[in-house]
Amino acid sequence: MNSHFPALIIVVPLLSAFVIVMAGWLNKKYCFPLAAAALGSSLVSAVAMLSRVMDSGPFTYHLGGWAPPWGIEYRVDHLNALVLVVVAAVAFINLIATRAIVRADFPEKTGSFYGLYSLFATGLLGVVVTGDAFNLFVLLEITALTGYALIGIGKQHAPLASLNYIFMGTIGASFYLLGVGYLYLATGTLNMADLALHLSKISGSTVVLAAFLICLTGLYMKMALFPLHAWLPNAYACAPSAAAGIIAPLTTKVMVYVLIRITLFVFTPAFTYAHLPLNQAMIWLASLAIVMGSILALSQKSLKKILVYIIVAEVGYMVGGLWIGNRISISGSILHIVNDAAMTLCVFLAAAGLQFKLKGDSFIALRGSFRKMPYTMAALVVGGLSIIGVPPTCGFFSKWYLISGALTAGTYQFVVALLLNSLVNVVLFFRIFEIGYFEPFPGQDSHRGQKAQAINEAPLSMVAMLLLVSAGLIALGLFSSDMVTRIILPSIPAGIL
Amino acid sequence: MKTFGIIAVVLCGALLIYGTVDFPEWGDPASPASTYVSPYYIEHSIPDTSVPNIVTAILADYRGYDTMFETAVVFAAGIACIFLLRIEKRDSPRSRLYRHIPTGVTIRIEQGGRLPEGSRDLERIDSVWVPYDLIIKTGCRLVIPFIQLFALYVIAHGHHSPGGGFQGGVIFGAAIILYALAYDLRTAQTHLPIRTSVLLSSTGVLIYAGTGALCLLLGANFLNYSALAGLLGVDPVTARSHGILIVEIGVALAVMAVMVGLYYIISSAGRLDEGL
Amino acid sequence: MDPVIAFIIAKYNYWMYIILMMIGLCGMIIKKNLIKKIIGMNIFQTAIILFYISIAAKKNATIPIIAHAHGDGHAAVNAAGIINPLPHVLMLTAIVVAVATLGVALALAIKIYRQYHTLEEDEIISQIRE
Amino acid sequence: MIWQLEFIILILIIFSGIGALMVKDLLGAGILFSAYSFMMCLLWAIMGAVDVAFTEASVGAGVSTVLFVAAIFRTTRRSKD
Repeated sequence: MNSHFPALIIVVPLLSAFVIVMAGWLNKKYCFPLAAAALGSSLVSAVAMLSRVMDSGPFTYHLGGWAPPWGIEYRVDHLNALVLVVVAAVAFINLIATRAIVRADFPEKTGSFYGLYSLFATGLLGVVVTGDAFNLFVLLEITALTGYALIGIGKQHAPLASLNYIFMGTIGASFYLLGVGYLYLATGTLNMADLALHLSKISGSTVVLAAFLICLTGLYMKMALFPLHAWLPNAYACAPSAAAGIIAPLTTKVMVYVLIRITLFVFTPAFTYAHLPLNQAMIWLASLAIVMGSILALSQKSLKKILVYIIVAEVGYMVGGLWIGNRISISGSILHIVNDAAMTLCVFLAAAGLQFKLKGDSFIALRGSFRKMPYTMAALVVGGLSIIGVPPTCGFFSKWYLISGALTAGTYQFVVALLLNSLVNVVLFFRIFEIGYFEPFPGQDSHRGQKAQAINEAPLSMVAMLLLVSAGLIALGLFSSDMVTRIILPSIPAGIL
Repeated sequence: MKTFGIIAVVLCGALLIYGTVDFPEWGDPASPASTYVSPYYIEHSIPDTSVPNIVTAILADYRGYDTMFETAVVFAAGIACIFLLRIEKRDSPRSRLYRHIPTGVTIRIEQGGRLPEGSRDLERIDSVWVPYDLIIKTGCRLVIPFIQLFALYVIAHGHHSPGGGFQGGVIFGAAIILYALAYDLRTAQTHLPIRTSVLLSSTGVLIYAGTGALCLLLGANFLNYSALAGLLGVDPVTARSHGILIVEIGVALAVMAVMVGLYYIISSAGRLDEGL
Repeated sequence: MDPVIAFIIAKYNYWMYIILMMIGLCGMIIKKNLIKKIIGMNIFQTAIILFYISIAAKKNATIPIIAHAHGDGHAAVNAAGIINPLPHVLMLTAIVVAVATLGVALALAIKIYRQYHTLEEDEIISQIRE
Repeated sequence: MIWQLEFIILILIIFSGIGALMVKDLLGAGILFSAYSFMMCLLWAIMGAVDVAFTEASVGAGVSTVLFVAAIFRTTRRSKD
């Protein structure tokens, strides 16, 4: 059975999504267990595939029994096995953690919610594991469509934010489809490995360059790189916290993975790094994204808005690491995909817990939250330190690889942007810790004679998952060196110096 | 803002037109697109799947995985609209409007009073401006069975002529929407309530993914219909053709149910009481 | 005929999709009404479908259905005489995706109208600012 | 491909596309958009893509027009631009 894992990791959550929606209409209490079982089995098959790739190298799976250029093929190598485990783990942990919130927010729509949730996770897993360019577009559409619905159900102006997300997301996906059309026009095939073969022969023609630029604009729009990021802040801030827990950590990271897959594995590194002015422009764009992301985050008044602008800055890290082009910086950006997904999950779960218990996450509501919710704020501290980049946590190590890669390549504006962003993150997070710890609880005007506050902690499943994730941040940090040597370095193609 | 938008778009258009410099000649048979992968499909679609319509062969067999996710996209759209717009709470029983057919007088009954449903010459209407449309109602009653028959033909005949699961499913859904337009949403809901349409769409997509999983259980790769040969008792090539037919029926069921569900939800803005 | 005319005749079909794409993109950027933006989005998507279909087109070739009576021998099929079927399959997917996105966008437009009682983007933004 | 026929249909497509965006009344825009979809279906039928034309006719011109009119019925018909 283990030879069928690439199909099982997608088919089990897909089938479970349909059964969950049926259960939603027939008998509501089966929805959560079905979703948990399906995503759990995806996590198990992802880990099994990673271990198989680590000891016996990449392997392929032919869908429908047809050989690659004619049928659709799954190619599992070091890069996407690692990202598969991250996606499956984040989806599973967020599902378990936000159970109480879903029951509180959508009492009668849990069936549809969990159906859309597992379809979203299926779409992401499919995007990561597929080896066919057009199949990636269809899976992107599933992820996008379920994402629009999950975001559109939120409060205040969530429908307007979701409609703007639809417009930008459709333009991005259509540009990617146009890019694949140009590639098909130039080579006649859709399989990624086959495309790489044929593109190296005709890399001179303007069709390939046009396809490259169109694919890039489409992917930049989907991952909300700075000038095209207008839809992300409202969409993630207004999304219901249960949905934001999976959308925020994963969508942009998976889109960065797709960018790495397209630039390094379809357009081989020889073509991608051949155009010097393009690389410099992209590195300046990424540094601009980091700086603007952190500046915009400074002016926000609520925790979730700050976290959302930090995501915009983090996208700049990964894109910059890719375009610097040496092995250290690319392994830094791949490691940052893993670390950033974990960090964003930790802080978004903490924000969800705070919003669930304190009925709001603006600075006024957060006053005195250390006393009321010690464990959630402790997890927020660990997540904040990791985003700032303090050594024991994983955020430091991916920044370390990115900075050393930038120094060897001599792109100093990227280093300056990274350091400036770390300082701004320090200001952002310590302002929240200071409000949470020192500000007096509204009912209590003086420090003396405080009676013990009733600890009104988030539900147990959420606190357990929060502590697990924050422990995971530190574990990721400690094991990051041998994760890089054993998984990430062999995943980088040969053509990079 | 307006001029900046136009300039940006025109610039992007000029760039794209410049990009078409190296395109192959339009429609020339030696272009890479028509000489690399597609000749295999054209030459091998009959020996492999005995399906003359090559597009259906590729759609459901060679690249059947794409189509499964496409049906999942349609299913996700249906669930998303129901998730976004559905209003559960039963608001207070509002006034009801009846029209006395012989005289054309409309009667409004307040506070949930009810008339015996069976009366022949009193007809319930949604709002005052609803015209008395006997011609439309009887006309649609005559046409709808034939539309549904044509839809079944399109689904079944997808192997030999243009058509297949999607087109047939949409036409079948359009027949039911026509019924909901001619009468009102309430009578259409008696025949196909929203609950049945969601369950039907789930079964349709489950048929598709289930056939694929069945091939997996029989040992072949996912969606490899030749594994069904033992089950169906035919040689692998016709097993592929039957596999394509089963999958098309699943797609048609899902698409029909989702289109009807979409119409119900959007035309009544989630309250499922008054449609177009 | 000088090369420019030959160039235009050879390539003018590819420029049709660019014109439609620009109309769609203009519609989305310039128009304030949300329903107009949705129409612009759909025009944008159908333009890309037109591009794929013009890749598939072949001069004097028949439609991708092999005419064969039941049970006779598999006549040799020459690939040059039949239109390339692969882009048609891809575009069936793209059309269905466009309708699915249209459905969700209209559902959100109704939700927005129920909340703000208008579909003009500038009126909605001024209501949010209050 | 009779290029004169194709040329006429292309002109009609561009005019109905621009018309659907320019006209003020949303119901008119919906109907013009349905005409645009139908013209697109004709163009694809001429270019030999019969399956795609069938789908566009039934899905594009058919159901999306019904959804458009239903959505406009539930929101407003007037638009400022």
